[in-house]
Amino acid sequence: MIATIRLYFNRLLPQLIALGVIIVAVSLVFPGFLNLEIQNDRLYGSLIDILNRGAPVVLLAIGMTVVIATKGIDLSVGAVMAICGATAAACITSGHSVAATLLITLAVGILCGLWNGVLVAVLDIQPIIATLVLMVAGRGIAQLITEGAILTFNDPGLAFIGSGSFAGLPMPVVIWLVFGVLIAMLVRRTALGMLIEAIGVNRQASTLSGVLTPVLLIAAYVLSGLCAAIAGIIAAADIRGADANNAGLWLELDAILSVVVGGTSLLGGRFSIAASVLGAIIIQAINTGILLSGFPPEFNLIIKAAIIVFILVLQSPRFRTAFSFLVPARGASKPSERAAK
Amino acid sequence: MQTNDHILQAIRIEKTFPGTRALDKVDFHLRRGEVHALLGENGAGKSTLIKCLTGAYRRDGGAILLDDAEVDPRDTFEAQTLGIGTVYQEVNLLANLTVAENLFLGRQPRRFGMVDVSAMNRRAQELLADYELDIDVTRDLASYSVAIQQVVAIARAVDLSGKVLILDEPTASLDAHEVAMLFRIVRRLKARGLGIIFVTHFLEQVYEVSDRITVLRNGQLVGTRETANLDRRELIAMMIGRELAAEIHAPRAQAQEGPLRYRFRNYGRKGRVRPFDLDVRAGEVVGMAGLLGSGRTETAELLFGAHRADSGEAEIDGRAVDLSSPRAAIRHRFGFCPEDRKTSGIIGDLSVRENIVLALQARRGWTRPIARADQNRLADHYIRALDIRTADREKPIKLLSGGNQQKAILARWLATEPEFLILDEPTRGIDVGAHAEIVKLIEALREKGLSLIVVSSEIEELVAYSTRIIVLRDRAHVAELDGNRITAHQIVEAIAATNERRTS
Amino acid sequence: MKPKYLPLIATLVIFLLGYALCVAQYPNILSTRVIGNLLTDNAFLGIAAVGMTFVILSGGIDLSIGSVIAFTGVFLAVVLEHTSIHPLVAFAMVLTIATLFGAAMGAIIHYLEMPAFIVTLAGMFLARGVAFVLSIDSIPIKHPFYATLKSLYFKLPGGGRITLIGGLMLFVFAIGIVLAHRTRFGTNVYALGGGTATARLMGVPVAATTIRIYAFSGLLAGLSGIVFSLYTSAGYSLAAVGVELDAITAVVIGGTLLTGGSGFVAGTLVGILIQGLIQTYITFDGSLSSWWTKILIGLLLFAFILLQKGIIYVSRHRRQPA
Amino acid sequence: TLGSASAADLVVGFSQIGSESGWRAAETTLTKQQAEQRGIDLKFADAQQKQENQIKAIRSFIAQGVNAILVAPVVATGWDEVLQEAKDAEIPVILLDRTVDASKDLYLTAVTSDLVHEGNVAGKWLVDATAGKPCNVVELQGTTGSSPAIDRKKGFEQALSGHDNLKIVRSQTGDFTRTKGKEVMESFLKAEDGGKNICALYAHNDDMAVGAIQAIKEAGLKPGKDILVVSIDAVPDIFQAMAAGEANATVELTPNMAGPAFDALAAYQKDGTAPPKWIQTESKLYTQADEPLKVYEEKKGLGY
Ligand SMILES: Nc1ncnc2c1ncn2[C@@H]1O[C@H](COP(=O)(O)OP(=O)(O)OP(=O)(O)O)[C@@H](O)[C@H]1O
Ligand SMILES: Nc1ncnc2c1ncn2[C@@H]1O[C@H](COP(=O)(O)OP(=O)(O)OP(=O)(O)O)[C@@H](O)[C@H]1O
Ligand SMILES: [Mg+2]
Ligand SMILES: [Mg+2]
Repeated sequence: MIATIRLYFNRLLPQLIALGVIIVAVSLVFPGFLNLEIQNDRLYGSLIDILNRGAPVVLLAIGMTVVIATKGIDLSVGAVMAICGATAAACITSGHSVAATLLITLAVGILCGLWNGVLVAVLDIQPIIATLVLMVAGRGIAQLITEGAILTFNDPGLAFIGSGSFAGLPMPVVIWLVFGVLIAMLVRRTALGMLIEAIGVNRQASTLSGVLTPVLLIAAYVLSGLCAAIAGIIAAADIRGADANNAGLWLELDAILSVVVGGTSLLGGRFSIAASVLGAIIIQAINTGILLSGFPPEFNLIIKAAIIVFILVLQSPRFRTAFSFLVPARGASKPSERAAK
Repeated sequence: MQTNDHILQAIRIEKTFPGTRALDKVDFHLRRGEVHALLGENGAGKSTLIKCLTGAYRRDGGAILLDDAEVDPRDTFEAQTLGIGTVYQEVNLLANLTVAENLFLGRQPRRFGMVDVSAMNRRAQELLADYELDIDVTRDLASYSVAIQQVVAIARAVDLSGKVLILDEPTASLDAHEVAMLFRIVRRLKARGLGIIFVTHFLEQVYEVSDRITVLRNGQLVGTRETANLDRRELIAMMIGRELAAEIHAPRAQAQEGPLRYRFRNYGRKGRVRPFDLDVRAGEVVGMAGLLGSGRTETAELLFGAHRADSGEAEIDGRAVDLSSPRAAIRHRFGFCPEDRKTSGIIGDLSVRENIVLALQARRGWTRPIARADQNRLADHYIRALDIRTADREKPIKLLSGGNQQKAILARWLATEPEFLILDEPTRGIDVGAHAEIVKLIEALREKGLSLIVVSSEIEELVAYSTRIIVLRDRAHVAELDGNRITAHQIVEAIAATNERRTS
Repeated sequence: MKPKYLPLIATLVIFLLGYALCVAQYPNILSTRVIGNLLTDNAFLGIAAVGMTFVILSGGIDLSIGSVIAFTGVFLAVVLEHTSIHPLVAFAMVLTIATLFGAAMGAIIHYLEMPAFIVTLAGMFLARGVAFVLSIDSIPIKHPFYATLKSLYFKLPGGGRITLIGGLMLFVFAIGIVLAHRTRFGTNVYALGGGTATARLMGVPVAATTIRIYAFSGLLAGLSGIVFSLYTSAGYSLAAVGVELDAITAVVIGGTLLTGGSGFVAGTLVGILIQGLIQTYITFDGSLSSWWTKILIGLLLFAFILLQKGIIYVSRHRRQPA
Repeated sequence: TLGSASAADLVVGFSQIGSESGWRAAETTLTKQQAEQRGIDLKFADAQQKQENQIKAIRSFIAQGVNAILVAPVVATGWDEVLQEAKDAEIPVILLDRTVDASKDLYLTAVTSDLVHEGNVAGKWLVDATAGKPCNVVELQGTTGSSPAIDRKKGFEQALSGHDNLKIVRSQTGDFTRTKGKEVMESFLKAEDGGKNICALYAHNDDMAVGAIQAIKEAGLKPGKDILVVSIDAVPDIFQAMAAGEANATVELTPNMAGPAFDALAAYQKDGTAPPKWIQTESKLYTQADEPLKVYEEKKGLGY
């Protein structure tokens, strides 16, 4: 058990170090960064902001991780977020209950995932192109629902999802924590994780071994659609309105970046949801740090690029072998230790 | 012979992988004009030694001398320019390039700075003519069978080798005819003064062409001997470190007739295999013999549902069944070891354990995971039972040597406790010891009442374990041999006879 | 005909079919003006897409090209506004920078063994970030040499023009085709796409080839930036957002596999033309709202991919029983 | 031929930037309405935020032989060539909403507001509202590099110059969106001592202001009182906020640019009267005193 935990910790160590470095760096520039206080029954502070603002990307990254593990990619998540936000707003303003709204919206997200999944698994279209279709058309669909305007709503129930709090934490944080743990359990406590990795590494061999490849592939995209739907609801609930034009714009890139910063290979196979979540938090920490630092906005992109390159270099296999005494290689505990347990 | 007759010398080569000492100060000397067999069990370090020699791996220690001058090829390109041509064990060519491009990659003939495609194609055609291969060299390599690809790889390596030719299991997917052709070429090069390193698990071939033999075991040099002075028994002892109890030539145990279980009627698929009838009893091993490209693999894939049959029906125990997908077949307790282990067998990045439990887990469904402890037990059991050489069960399978990968895949299917097992070239790339083990295993499975279909290019081996043999030719089942008619001679006759019938 | 030409032929057939359909509805589309526009308007995209084709053929991807185009434009505008450097010299400077930038990305990809997607994503942030720092305003370029360059065109009967940049695109495609199919470098690119490990074993200089591929893509992105600055006579740091996706789409519609190793530079040209045709059709129609425009583009993209799949599938199956 | 054409068979091409905001959607809606009212056949092309697409669209319009072209240019530069082509084809071009850096004889007229002036009006309001009291201002910029962001910043700073009591303490981009407006405002609040250091917010558009208002409320402060809120555009939602006392002022940018444009076009086609080169729309200031709910009702149906 302890060995398992240590293995897990080793896997996440590079991400934890990166996050730590960023937090220290930002708190040097902006001393109040680490302050936490209780206000209106909930924790309040920049660190909480990171967790809260990171919610959409964290959720997208969870779905994206699984899709990438199957050697796929889902470019449509941003657009699906927009569609689902618009659906939620349209439902609630046309008088549906919150529960019905949520159900309908999640169903729409699942439907979007299903579409992607069928394109990839059944029609055998390359994932990047298959999902590009929905990426382009999806935003149009979202705008069709809102007619290009921001569809505002005032339902406190739906807004609670975006700005309410539970057990001292903002709702979005609670949602992604719970959802993340659920999905991580789902893939690791069942055989799903291994089967998905098998498909990602060698689809043909997996099929020949009796793995239900098409169904699992579709399931991965459905999960991604579901994650995008939740992210879309949160984004809409947060501003009490569905902004079909901008919701989730370019977030697919952030989600992919999170997965990679989390150390999952874009070539499919081995994946870790916890690491991707950490990756998303790292990305958000960079964003929030930039906002707090007070630099002029023209520098935002350069700072972001520099930090990302730095983190990736830290993680690159070459660098890690060269400095293995600093950063333990991922998952490569010494064989002697393994044999001992 | 004098020492300065050495064309290539490797001195105290060392190579360590995480958890594995693959080469432990190995010495290797290759003379001018000799064929030097490099032998050893699966995972002994043969391929690693070769890769260190050609710069594909950076060695951790030791020196390489070519023509008595120290060389240090940093990559394979440098080795090529030094005159070392190599056929590597696993992947060796690029399937997405044309045959001609594969042959001349990196040294295409040029005119005015541009690649002279017609000249390249012409020269490719000429080059292959040496190998009695008359194929369209402008087509992608992928459109040709493994055997042809293998010949192309050999042709390329031979053409590149000014001084040294290295062949790492080049004959694994060749049949007797092609092997003979290869040996003619090897002898010609030898006469020209080249040094040739030859890795194989076929001992007959070793005795047929090699002058000297070097044996590795567990990354260490066991010794180098003149082939003529080393008898087979002694050689095997050198390789596996003990005497092999019985070699595979033991006579086949009398098969007891089980009940008829599997009936295929008019089973076939357009463009792949002509419809055939096939009955398989419990406790029976049906061998499939034929030349390369005769449709054996296609038959196996069809039976397993890897390709859907478009005519005919299948029955198990008298009941019609649907075998339209691997999953359907697995539900009926089928198992299938594919021929191309790299693309359809191993899941490279996953561990040996996961590769072994995969099919069983897939059959149970994702909701019923096999407990980790059970997985470990299963994996350990088969690692021991099949003697899979691996540092530990969590090692990614792609890091295992070729033969050990093959055994792990076999383990994957044995773990599902199949009743109908299809093995396509199960002994390809497997060392003598393991080879005997696998033959024994096939026997044991048959005795347990399993039905097996085994495709193999090794006729001796087929004779050893088959209770019946089906001969294929041009994607059709053309003959069936059983009982006393199962002899190497009869099989060769059958293949040849159909051959003649066709030509007449 | 060899099976590997099938996607290319399929794409071409689809394009011609689509063109015929458009002409049937709007005969004006057949005018030389529209054809000339198709070349001129897509010139910068086409040039960048040639680089992208090489990158994708090698199994990589380059997300930075849109940003490099923007950077190039801003750089040229700033240099030409604040100094008296001749545009040709400025071109040479910016092409050098873009090439080195690409080469640096290639080197990182190879030596640090990092995925191209991420390295070039960081490159995308960086190039646009530098553009922002140079100037956030859009800066007009008023140099007389620009006017001279723009006045060079070949007049077609019927009012259409083959402009300098349209011609340049065709020229770059020609170069790209020769490079891909008639040089050792080209074969090495395909070899990398077929599998890096195998290519390395076969003696392909993997490092040099990778670096050259991304340098080439950087060079063409720079050239595309020059073309874009000619096209708009300005430099603007927000220009060409998302061009990389358009380029990738063109490459893939053109029949190149994103997994690398299989495809044609010429296919990309057809891919570009198909995209241009979709746009032209939508403008000619002129009744679509913003959202229906997006939906229709998505659906047409889907239809093209399906058609391509269909044509390949049908013709494969026809050949089978032989 | 142009002169003789009656409005009924006029074909006008309209190259719109895209649909990046509610305001933009309203402009599109109003343009279509105006065209319909006048019986004009409007060819609409959405450029998805890309200048190259706008150029392509204009070229297509020329190839189709439309009678006039409306463009809402995404950026000021880079239009000379294509406008010249339109001129060569004798097609009048009217610029909507933003002007371009091109010779004035290349287009018929430009119907726009003055972006710098808008910022100026917002700044003036703040100067008056603070009446000399010291005040730290935070600014939510539009998309970095976009001309409204640059000009509205410039105008605002002009209005503030000379009033040393007003200081812009923080300025970040909120990309013109509500989400980013909220996120950036949250960090402003954290960075400025929980908002105690901030006395006013200036947002380059109303959407960011609406997002920021929520952030201010969630931080336990009262927008409109603890922190003054002034923004630009006058979209319906800001009037609701004003009615609730949560926003203080907004500067109107009318989405009806097409009306004046069509009028000018009609006059030009009838007897060749050349309109002035710049038809400036009014930049009207609305405050809580202007019956915000009534304005909201008026604006609600306009497609914002
Ligand atoms: N890249 C690698 N990383 C880690 N271990 C490796 C790697 N390549 C080979 N090994 C290990 O080195 C040992 C020697 O392998 P090698 O491939 O040289 O065996 P071989 O003699 O060629 O066997 P075979 O006959 O099966 O081909 C094996 O234990 C193998 O698991
Ligand atoms: N991927 C492929 N593309 C085209 N033709 C193929 C392909 N794979 C096999 N073939 C052809 O199909 C025929 C039958 O091949 P198959 O592999 O079934 O033969 P086999 O009898 O099993 O021989 P082998 O010893 O090579 O396995 C051969 O002529 C081969 O060239
Ligand atoms: Mg080997
Ligand atoms: Mg076979």
